[in-house]
Amino acid sequence: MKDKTFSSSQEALHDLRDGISLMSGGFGLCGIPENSIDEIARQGIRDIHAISNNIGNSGRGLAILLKNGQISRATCSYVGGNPDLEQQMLAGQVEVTLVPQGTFSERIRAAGMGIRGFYTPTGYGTLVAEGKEAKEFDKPCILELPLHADFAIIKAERGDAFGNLWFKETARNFSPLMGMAAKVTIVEVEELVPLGAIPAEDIHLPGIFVQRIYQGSNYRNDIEIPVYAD
Amino acid sequence: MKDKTFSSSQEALHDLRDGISLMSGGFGLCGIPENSIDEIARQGIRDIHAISNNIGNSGRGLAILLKNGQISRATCSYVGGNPDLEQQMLAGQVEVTLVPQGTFSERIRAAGMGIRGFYTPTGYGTLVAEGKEAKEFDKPCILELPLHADFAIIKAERGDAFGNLWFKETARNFSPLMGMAAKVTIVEVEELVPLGAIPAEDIHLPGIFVQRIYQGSNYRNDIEIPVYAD
Amino acid sequence: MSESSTPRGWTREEMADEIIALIPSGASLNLGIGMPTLIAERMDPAKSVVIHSENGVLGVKGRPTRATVSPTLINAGKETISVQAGASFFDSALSFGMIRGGHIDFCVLGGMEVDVQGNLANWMVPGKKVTGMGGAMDLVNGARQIIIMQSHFSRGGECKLLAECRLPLTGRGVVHRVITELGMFVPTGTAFRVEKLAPGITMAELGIVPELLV
Amino acid sequence: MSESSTPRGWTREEMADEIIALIPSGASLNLGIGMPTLIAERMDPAKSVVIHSENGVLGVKGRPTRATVSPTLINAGKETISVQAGASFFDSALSFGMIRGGHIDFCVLGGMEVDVQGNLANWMVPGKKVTGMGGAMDLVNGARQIIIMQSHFSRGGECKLLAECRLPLTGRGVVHRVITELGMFVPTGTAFRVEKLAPGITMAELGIVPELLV
Repeated sequence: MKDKTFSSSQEALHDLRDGISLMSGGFGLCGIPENSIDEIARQGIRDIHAISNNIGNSGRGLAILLKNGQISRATCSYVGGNPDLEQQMLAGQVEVTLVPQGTFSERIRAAGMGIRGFYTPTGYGTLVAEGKEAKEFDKPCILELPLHADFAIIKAERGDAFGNLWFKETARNFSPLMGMAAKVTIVEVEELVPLGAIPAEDIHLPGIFVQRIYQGSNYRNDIEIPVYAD
Repeated sequence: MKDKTFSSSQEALHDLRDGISLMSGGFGLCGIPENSIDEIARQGIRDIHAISNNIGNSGRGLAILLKNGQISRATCSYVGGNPDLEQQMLAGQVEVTLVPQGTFSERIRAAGMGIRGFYTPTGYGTLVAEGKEAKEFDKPCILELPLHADFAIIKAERGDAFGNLWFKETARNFSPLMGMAAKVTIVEVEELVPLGAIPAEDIHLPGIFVQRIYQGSNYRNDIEIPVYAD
Repeated sequence: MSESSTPRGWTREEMADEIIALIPSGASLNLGIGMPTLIAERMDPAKSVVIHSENGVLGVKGRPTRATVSPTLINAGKETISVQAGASFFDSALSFGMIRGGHIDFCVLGGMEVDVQGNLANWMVPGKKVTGMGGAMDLVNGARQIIIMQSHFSRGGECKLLAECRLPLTGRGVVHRVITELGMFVPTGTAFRVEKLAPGITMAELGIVPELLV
Repeated sequence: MSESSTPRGWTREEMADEIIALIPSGASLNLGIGMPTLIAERMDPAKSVVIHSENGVLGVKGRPTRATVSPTLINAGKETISVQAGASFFDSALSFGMIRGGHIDFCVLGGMEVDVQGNLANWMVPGKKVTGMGGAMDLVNGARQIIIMQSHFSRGGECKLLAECRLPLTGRGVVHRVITELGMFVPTGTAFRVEKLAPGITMAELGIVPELLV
């Protein structure tokens, strides 16, 4: 099978440029592609359309790029817990499109799966429905369109040279969907494993959707809100 | 977690009745719910609307119910290799609706996932598009609707008491999708395992979609077309 | 401490217990961010209620210990959690498919405003505060029963149970029940039916005009 | 054996090899039922072509041995197969999402009729034979390049490359290339461009009127 490994984040992200649309996996700080985000901060590319559930949180994750002024548009479902985004949105520095989280997930899946549009009851009768086609099924629904991107940066726990991926616990979230939806999907992994090391039934994202993969390093894996029973 | 185990196919399928819509997993004879099919043959319920990719093959699988005259309607994608179906269809004994296989899969998924309709280019400009709404995207598309069922019978390699399932190799096919789409999903397994025995990341169908599960027995696991390198 | 600031009615824990009493054994349950997560911590494990969190987990059990905590194991409120045996993890499309497809029996969400028609507002205050809807719009249109768990009065002292919501809506005609520290209420379309009042609370204290109460 | 029944042109194996030569290293490939499955068996593993079968597998390698055969490991033609290291299994919705979403580079299908507009018919003969479309309608609208691998003439001796298909269509304007035992052809919209003829075959033998050939 084709070997898609790159030796570093710098090599894997060599062709990013101003104005790209960029999906980034993770829920809050859980499962975010830390190395790729750091590399994009280093490159300093600008005018990014970021597509990510939270666009970072608590000053970390994609909020690093927000602070650098690298993001001009954001498509996300949740702004709470991300003061950088809320502030830049209210100041008009970042144009934010809020999408209900289930519609966000399904639009990304639709982009990857070649579905050209779908009807959902979510958002009917709210601001979200404005300007969208409505149609009556068992409930009134609105038509939602696929959400594509030029690049996706995602992180997996394990991956092989072909790009077959396995995600740990709730770190999966949007990442495999984004991996399907982008023209170029760039994966960083905690552990690069040999072909066949992930049981074939348990591959969460088949490598056919992945263009590049590299071994990540120095993961912080920050916990946003640690609560304990003891 | 709720215990959904039943002691036999007879108990798990106690409330089937004439006229039900019934999804049945499997591709050809691969991954079919053999015990549930045998039990339905024994019960002799009639006027079944069978929803299954092949409605059996080579006289086996759901073709057992065809031969018994228990199926009056069939929704499937492929008739080839199933002489019972082709014959009863041409004789007008079974009303067959042919659905392209990708649309078939996605309509079943849509039913389970609460998607009320979706646009696909598949079938545009063919007999499949007749009577359906069309709409222009990057390609002309047709609107397809979810495919629901009263009951689904599926087979998994392993399952636990809550109904979490794991499928082997290509035996997965339509089964987890049907498990999501039916009002009542009845699962038979090669091996009933304790809660937690399937790693939580590798559960192919979470038990929330499953209503009943039982330990199957005496599997034939017929190979339809054995070809060998040696 | 003046008498007016003495907390009246149920504590948050008591509100959580009132909701837990509504949920039958074997049910599935999604919990919103904030107060509703208390329910996960107070749920009796013997009850066989399976808790879903929309970031991709079924079988949430409450808090982890310092020994078992994992940075990749969180709920939708981004708090660390633990899970039961039989739990499963999945991606966000499947997670919201469970919701949209009607596989979640109960959802408990926080609210800013609820009205007699069962409309809910809980995601933005125009010009002031935008938290985003997160999964709330999907949950209110997907879960079979929507319970709103909120404080009875806003910080400004206004009752949050209204004739008609003023804030941008999260969903129309979606709320089945509202619980506040003062009681439990069901929107009927034209009024709130008072199902239960917290101990010592009178109808007069609700701050709802009498014609909106049945 | 009379001279007229002597097979002319390429064997099936040679047709498969002609197609294999078109497919670059690193590409993904879906193979239809019947003749196209020969391609899996003749593909050079060093070429890094990954073979998809729509029943839910990526990384098909050809036939299993009697020792490794598994009843749950088949291709879309229901033949037993084996897989490469790095193969993956998935459900039918994801499998067809790979197809519909444009992630499969090449698809080789059998055909009953192809016309100059790239229309394809391969799923039914009204009143006589219905095999069903299976995954063919999805494949022709999803895979990036569609190659039809078919016999040049029907059993009745009629050429299957036509000005206009007469059978019910599988897809409109979807075929990029047709290979038969006599040659390789590209529908241009108004004619077939002859890319290659099998050794010893002349244009006159194709059974296609000259105005449909360029």
